[in-house]
Amino acid sequence: MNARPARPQRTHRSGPRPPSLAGNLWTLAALLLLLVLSAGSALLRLGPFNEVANLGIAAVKALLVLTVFMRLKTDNALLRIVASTGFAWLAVLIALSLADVLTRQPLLAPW
Amino acid sequence: MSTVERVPPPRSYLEEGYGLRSWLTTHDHKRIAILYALGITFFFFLGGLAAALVRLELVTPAGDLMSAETYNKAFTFHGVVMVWFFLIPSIPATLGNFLLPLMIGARDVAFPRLNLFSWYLYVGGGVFTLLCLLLGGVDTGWTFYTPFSTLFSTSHVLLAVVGVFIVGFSSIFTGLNFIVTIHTLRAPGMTWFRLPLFVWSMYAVALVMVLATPVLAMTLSLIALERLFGVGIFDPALGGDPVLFQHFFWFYSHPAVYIMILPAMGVVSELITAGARRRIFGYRFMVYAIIGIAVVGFLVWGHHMFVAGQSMYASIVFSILSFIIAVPSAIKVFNWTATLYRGDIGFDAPMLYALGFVGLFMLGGLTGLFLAATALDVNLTDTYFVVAHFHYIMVGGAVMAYLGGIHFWWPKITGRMYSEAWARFAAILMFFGFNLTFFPQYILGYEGMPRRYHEYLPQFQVWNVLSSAGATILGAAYLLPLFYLAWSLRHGARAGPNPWDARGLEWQTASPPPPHNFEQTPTVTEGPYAYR
Amino acid sequence: MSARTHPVPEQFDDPVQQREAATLGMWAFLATEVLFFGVLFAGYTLCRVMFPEAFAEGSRHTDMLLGTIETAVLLTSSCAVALSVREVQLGGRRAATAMLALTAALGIAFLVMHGFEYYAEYREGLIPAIRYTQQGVYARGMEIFYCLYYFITLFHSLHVTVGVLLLGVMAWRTWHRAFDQDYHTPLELTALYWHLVDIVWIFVYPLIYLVGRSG
Amino acid sequence: MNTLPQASSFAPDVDHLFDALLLLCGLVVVGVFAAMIFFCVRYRRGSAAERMPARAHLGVELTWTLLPFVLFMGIFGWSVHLWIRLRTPPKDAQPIYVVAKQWMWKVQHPDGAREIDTLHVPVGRPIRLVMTSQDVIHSFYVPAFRVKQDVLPDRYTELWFTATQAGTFNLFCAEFCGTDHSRMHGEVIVMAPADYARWLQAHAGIGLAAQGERLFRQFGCSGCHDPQSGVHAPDLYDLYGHTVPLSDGSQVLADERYLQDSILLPKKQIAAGYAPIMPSFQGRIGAEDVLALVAYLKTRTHAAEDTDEHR
Repeated sequence: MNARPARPQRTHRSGPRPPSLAGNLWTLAALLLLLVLSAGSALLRLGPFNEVANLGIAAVKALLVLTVFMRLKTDNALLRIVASTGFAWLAVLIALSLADVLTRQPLLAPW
Repeated sequence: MSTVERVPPPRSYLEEGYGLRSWLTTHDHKRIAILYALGITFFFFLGGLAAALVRLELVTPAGDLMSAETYNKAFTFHGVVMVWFFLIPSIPATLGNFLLPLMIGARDVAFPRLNLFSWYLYVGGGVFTLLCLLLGGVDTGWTFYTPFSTLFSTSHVLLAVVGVFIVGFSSIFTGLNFIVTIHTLRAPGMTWFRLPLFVWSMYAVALVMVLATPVLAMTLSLIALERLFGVGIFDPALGGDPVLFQHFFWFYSHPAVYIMILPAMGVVSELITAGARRRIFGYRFMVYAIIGIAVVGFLVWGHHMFVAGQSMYASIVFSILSFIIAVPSAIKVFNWTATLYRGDIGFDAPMLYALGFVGLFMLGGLTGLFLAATALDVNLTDTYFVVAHFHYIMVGGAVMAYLGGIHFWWPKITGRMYSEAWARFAAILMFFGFNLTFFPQYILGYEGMPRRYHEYLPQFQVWNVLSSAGATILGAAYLLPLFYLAWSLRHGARAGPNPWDARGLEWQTASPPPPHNFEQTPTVTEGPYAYR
Repeated sequence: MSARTHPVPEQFDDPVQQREAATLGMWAFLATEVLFFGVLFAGYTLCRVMFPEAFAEGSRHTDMLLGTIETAVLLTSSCAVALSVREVQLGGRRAATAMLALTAALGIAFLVMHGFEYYAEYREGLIPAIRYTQQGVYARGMEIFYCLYYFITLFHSLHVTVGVLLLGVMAWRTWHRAFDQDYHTPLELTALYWHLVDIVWIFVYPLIYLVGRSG
Repeated sequence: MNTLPQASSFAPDVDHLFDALLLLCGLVVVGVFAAMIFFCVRYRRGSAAERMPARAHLGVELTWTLLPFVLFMGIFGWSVHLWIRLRTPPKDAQPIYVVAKQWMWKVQHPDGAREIDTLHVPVGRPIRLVMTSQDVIHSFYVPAFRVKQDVLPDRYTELWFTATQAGTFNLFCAEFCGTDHSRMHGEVIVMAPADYARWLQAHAGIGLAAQGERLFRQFGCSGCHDPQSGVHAPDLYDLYGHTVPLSDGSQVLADERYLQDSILLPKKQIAAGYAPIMPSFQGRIGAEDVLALVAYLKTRTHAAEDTDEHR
């Protein structure tokens, strides 16, 4: 073994402080409420807003899980960047390939 | 590889154990790098053999050497092996694995066991690919375009797809390891803007590997499922869209080109600064260029699909993004050239490789502009012009840089010097052999010879013969290092810790380094390339 | 091995650095997972743009009630695993183990319910290539919808299965005092993984079960 | 170095752009190579050149960042201008139908002439190829015209050009399509308009509509759709161009798309008052045959018979 740490040994309770019990439970309640809202709004005839509501609610739910359960709110900022990178890249994939499909002009047979 | 007679103060990593078991269960990033090097060399020559068959067939216009089917399998095998089993792992998995911890002053990568596991995945993927070859091969081209690969090809597409799928995980885990290592294990004082450009390029590559490879893996799984069950989202009989496959495939495979070329740029930055004994010109611009290429590289995939049935407007968007990505590439070439200014330039073999790289990369990069221009691409795409273009980047660029890097760090890796005369000869031979092989292909493509042709019209023969002649020279030039490097392992002069008088952290430890890299964790006080 | 004597691997300076590396690695892995599933979602988006009515029709053939219950189950399990990490951090070994066991049980419940869904779809003839008996205008577009449905849900169920196994291991280790306030990184990583499985399902739910329900 | 004929109206324009870009790139290559060689010689190790440290200069960096950027944007603009022209066929372009299959090109002229692996076109007239594939992806590539377009299964893609010089030019398949990919080549024969007219007359086989009539019996369509038939199916006489009431209460105009869909996807739109009993012909009938059937149905109208436009 070669030279051990060059930095002074750090000791601490690792990880961010746990969120409160109430915080977790309230988040769960909010998630379940949003689920009911999502199911309910899907049954209403809202036209294109059905889609907006569905995906909007899903995004809010995902954000709740990310920030509270996965502790992005209190953990290292780098982790927030890493987490958003994955979603951002997915957005690029979807957006640019949609750019093709949406602007295609379908052709019919010539006669 | 015995250096028993020497009794160095610290035992080197090579002397940690000699049995096969000590290698196959090692967690040392340096040993894993050597394991990778062995696999990669094997696949390089295997893929090269396939290329040799292809070039031999193309000496005459008629398909007289082998059947069309065999020819198709030969170029497919060449593509699959060279892309996934040589080019993508080449620099990151060997030089990157070996040097990254050394360059940032770490004792190992962050997850040594995962690192070894990546190598086993690489081998596993290789086994499937070889199995595919032994059972008769695959004939879809390395791009696996649907619906040919899903509904029409009768060859062993599944095996090839599984092989590539597995090796994809190897590359994901390597990338993950690098990202975490660079973030968490830098030595004290090694700030982000003191990182050598090679480390920056590894960081960018890791980013691309982690974010792009899953897309390929999933797309290949979709192909496998569609082949197994006969339905799927690419199936035109259901109204599915084969162009969708091309979107997903190139979302990975275009950034994959940057997986191949970014590390090469990193290596060359090290080589040129050491050869010219100068600070890199415009360090920060070089860093921004690396990151810029890695990020914008994800936005240009559609330039492979200008004539594929993509909408006219989407093509325009992809075209402008492709022009934009040429800017950081240009910055890099200009900065390398400017680094030579007022240098103290020696022409050791690594420097020759690096200069060769800059020349070939520039020719390859500039011809990329022709392909980025939609109106020109219509004529040039799917012809030999494209073949020449990407070989200039991937073979002229990446392989030159890889070999240059191998030569540069050979004394560090093995503790021995190779024959300088032979090495210079090989570098020069390679440069000329390469140009003779691939420059004629630009002309062939411009004249309209489509790629992946087993037979061709007699009017194309002159250029094809020239190209095949060049390939012979190139093949010889690639074989040379195999011999003189192997020779050096036993008979080469012993190398000191820093034979090139270079400045990176990796040169501050013994050659070969001790198992945990440094006697004392170094503290960094200045930026990289502290030459002048 | 007791958490107190857990050695720091030699490449790390101290436990803090080790935890930083481990969580960063896990999050990077989760980013690749996002893109793994992302391809399927991208395929879904593009195909849905091409066949909007067929996708709505296909969605109406799914079991919305079961889907909603499954979502609720996964959300609850996500909360449970978050609480188990919290308990370990506060020193509550018994409660943490119970929470982990609950999470795993909810995961299994999810799989069972999904199994019932698959069976119902088999009987209805909605499984492309295996038993697909749909006729009519939207039959082809629906087949694409169902291809995607099976790719996404099977791949997700695979993740749930892996997650349940991991949770079982973690429950066992927690019970045997492998983790304490200072060292519980494996548990934390397992929880992160389980949350991602949950997030994927949060998006599956509206895209698979809720399309065209109002029409 | 250009031995490739410029045989279409695009060819000179594409070549101009190519040459301009070639010149630009050539200048860059010569410049960088000259600088590299000059530095390598002057600052070789042991030379007596001055070696005061040179600092990176922001102005220099910005110059060689922005200058290429502006030049690239210029080339991009030029290229897009040409690209839009390449992709926008004029309204009066003559359509010709191309079906690709492993490994041949089947060409169908509107008035019935059919050919395989050759395409006859007149000089000076815009031609619009409407292409589809029966199996895998192919690519229609005529180097002398500087045009190329992938041909996809179950979808139509188009390509247009105006040939400017008579002669015979190579036609290649440029997208790898299987074993005999390299043998899937043909010829485009460009003829003077008068010669072309003569050629057409000599080769005008039976017209599409006549083929359609034959197929109408061959596929058993007449078994149900003839007025004398015992099956309760719509009589197709005088269908084209009229509105059809559907079973869901809506109405649809019987255009080409409706006819084509009714053959391939009969259950998509059910005519009011009829049971959805017609089987789908998807996968049982080739793309060209659908066209022929549609062409035939279009002739079975009062209007068409009166003016006798059809053959």
